Amino acid sequence: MKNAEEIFNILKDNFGDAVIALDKDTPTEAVITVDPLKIHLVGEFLRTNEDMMFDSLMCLSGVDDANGKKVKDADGTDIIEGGTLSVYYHLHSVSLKHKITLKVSAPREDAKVESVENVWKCADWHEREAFDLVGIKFLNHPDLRRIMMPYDWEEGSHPLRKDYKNPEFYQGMKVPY
Amino acid sequence: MSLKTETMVLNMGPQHPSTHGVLRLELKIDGELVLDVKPHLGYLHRCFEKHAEAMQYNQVVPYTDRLDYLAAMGNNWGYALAVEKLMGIQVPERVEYIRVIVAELQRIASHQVALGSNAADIGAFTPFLYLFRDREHILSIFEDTCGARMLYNYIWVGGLSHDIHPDFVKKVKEFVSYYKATIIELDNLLSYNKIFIERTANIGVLPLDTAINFGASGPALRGSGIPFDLRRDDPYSIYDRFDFEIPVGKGLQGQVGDCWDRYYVRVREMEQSLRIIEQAIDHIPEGDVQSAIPKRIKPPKGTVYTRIENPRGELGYFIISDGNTNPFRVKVRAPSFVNLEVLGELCKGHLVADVIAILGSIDIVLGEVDR
Amino acid sequence: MGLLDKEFSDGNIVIAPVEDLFNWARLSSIWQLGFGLACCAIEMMATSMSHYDFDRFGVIPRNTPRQADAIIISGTVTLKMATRIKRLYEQMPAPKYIISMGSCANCGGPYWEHGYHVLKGIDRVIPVDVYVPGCPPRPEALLEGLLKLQDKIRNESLRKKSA
Amino acid sequence: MYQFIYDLTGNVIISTLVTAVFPLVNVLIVALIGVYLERKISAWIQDRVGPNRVGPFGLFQTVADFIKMMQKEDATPTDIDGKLYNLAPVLVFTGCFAAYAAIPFSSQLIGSEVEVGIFFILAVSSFTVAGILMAGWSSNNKYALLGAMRSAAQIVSYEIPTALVVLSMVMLMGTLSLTKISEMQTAYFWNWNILGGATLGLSKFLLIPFMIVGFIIIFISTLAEVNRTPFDIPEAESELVAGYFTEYCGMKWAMFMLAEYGNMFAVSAIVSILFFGGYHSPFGYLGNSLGINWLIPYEQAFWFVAKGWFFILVQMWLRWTLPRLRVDQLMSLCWKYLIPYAVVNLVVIGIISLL
Repeated sequence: MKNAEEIFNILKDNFGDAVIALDKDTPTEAVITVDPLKIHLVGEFLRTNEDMMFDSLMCLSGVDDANGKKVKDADGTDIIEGGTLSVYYHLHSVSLKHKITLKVSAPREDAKVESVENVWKCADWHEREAFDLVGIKFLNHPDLRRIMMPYDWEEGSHPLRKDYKNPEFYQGMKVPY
Repeated sequence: MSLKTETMVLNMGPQHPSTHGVLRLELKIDGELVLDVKPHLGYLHRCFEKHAEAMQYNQVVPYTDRLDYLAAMGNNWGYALAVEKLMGIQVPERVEYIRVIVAELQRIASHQVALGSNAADIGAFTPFLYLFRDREHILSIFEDTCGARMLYNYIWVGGLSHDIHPDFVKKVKEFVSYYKATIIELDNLLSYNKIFIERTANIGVLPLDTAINFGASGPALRGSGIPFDLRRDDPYSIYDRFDFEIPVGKGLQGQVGDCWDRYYVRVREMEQSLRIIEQAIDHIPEGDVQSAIPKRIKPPKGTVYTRIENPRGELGYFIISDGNTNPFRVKVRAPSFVNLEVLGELCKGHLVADVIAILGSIDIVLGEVDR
Repeated sequence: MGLLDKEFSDGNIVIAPVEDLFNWARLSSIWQLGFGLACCAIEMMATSMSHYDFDRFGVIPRNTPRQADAIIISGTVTLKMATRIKRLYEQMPAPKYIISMGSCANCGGPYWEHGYHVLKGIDRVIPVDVYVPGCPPRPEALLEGLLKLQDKIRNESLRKKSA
Repeated sequence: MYQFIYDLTGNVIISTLVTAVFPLVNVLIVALIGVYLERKISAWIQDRVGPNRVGPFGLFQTVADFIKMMQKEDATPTDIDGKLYNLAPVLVFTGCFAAYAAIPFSSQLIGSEVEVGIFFILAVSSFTVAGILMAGWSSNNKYALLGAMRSAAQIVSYEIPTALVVLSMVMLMGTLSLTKISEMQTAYFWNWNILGGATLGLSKFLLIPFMIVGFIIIFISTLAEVNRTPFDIPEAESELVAGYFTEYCGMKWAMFMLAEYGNMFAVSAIVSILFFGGYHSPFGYLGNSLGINWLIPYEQAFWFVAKGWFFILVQMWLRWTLPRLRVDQLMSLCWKYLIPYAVVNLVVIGIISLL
């Protein structure tokens, strides 16, 4: 059983700059921010280290932070430029019964995060979902395809982004009400 | 002389009697032997997360009903619990007791459908109908309570939408005593049926480390032999007050973690739920169920992840609040979605008929897989 | 064609009883395509079960569209699924009927506004005979929908449809 | 029966036609009543009501189904093998229909009194396999193909234990004629083969246990031959959608259905002829005691039909109670258990009959 601060310190000792910050201000749970290109190493360490034993990835969520500039593009529709997309990892240890939340952020235009699929197998579909709905690219993922939306859905169109615009038609079917 | 053989790709679903909805499985088969299973999801992707971002906190509750539509109470509760945690609301005792009772009733109703459809997939159609017949009793209790048979919108943030019906306690007691006897009928008809055991024992064995690494939860994990139940291991609400056992797969008919174990864990879980209901039903305190409902739900900035033990496993809600009246992001960690991932692993080397049995024993609800 | 059309233009002593017999057979044995989409599918199943018993009306589920007469669209139709449903509908032999069960199948239901992947009403893809409102409709409502469909079939005609 | 009508009309063609129509009508009636009973019985087992809106007690349900199926569009999928696709239901139905020709409903009521009756039935009912394979292959549907392959393997395998049991009975009775087999188990149930046959003596009592084993083997294997649960693997609804007739609709599908219910009655008839005295009444005839001779064939027909339906009811009862076996378990049941037991049974019955 370790609390977030202890885990953060251990990670800081082992990974140095790759572990960026500990955010304790949130009312309910502390969040450790990690470098998106090192997350698989951190994950592997957390899973195998004897003090950690985070053998279960409860949840992996892709989030559009929408912290960029709101601008109008050529057609006059609102889009967001700049800012970040984030991925939250909720880890849990079945044997030691402690929990921790990791977070990585990557620039919105070209969000690349290392895949943790070979650390926790269940990340596979979660990552495909985050790719499908938010548009985060997971490096070294074995099969990064759309999962919820049809495979022939418009390229680069990710519905859970805050500036998502719905197409008028899909295969001849009217989409809006 | 050598014969040239080819593998065949068989598309099972989206319209197939045993895919429990609109799942599509792409089976690569050699004769009847399954070489590879690729599930294709998304045929019921109803954009829950987009809706949650567009609605106010209390307006999201009806949408949570429609995730796992066989266990709508649990979905309501998980969401309400997450928002309550974010806002720091303490709900009254009466509400806690009622929530526990309806959630356990819901667990029974949900397992009834799960067991029934598992049996029907294997070819025993009659137990399916018997289980649905008993499920109607629970649905009528819920109907008295909140006016809906399936999608209740009952557990609200900070309370309940209605107080219980005056007959609630009496009806629940009647049901508990009726159903305790009826479970034995199920055991006799199905659980120890020789053909049923032949079809499920030693099929789709899920080893414990694989189960944990794949994030399996609920009966799928407990069937592999670990007593991991969030009601006990990460207690929420008032579950620490009740005395109940956590059934695990013991490999009574074959290896630990086979389809029969997962099936049997569900049967025994129904008994334990009855036990919890029995302990809770006489102690519902008096009070107002709506006293803690906030007038305006506007949680502080922050993130919260709560999880509860839904009939299918660990149901998690990850909510990011930006301090507005709408959630900034709601992500549902749906147990079926994660449990389904392990299907490809389980089916390799079995026959086509086993795929159906394994899928039935994992027990998925597509509304929750696709959200 | 013209001659025969005129001959059969109104109730004919030969045609009328045959028509009645055929309509009676059709409405008495509506075999549904056994397939469910979402929440409503559970209520549809409950309708076939002991309490409500669809079989009383001669409705039994057939799993292949080739042997089905009616398709009950029970639940939310997504864009990904809509193309498949259209295909299933086309595989069914005529005469075929559609019952749209639940608000989602009728018009998109609660997903009408933000459902970027939800088809707002199955009638955008295939023709619907009976709409059953509700979210989800109770089994009684579905039975009522079936009775309405039977009423519709009762008044069908063998003759060329006028409109 | 042919002789009777020939005597009446003196015309070969008319008497042949009339004799041929009789089994057809019989198959139709069996299917109509069978489907209705199946639905009613499943409903009673499952705590339901079953069809009750179409006619009194839903009696006209299957009639309505039948008329409806006649007016369905004959939708044929593209890319099928047209000739085989159209021939398959006919062939399956023919196999079932032809078997009825040799079944003695009473001492008078028999389509054709062939001397090799049981052999004939075993032979023509194998048409079904060819028909099913054709249906599965020509449909160009993977589920249908899988179902057909399963079915072919199943029916061919289960014909062996059936044939072995039939062989032991033939050996015991010394005849292939179904009428003679029935005739030898004279009225009164203690003369039936299941209770050792009509000849008294030590062998009668020695035979009883082996007769029961033989009966169980033939009942299980005929259950498998007509594709009923727990052996309904070829059309396993929850696995293969509808098995080999997935792509069939309307009347072509109805022919498969007719053949299925027709076969159910045919195999029940064979079982009752071999073991339960065929058309003989269990407790003597009313016609004998009243001295009305013309009554006896009617009584016999009644008893025969009653026995047949009894076994159909048992088949239905099993269907709505048991789960379904898997295809490999089905084969191992046949090859590892039924066939060895049937062989041993054959040998033992042979030895006993020598005593």
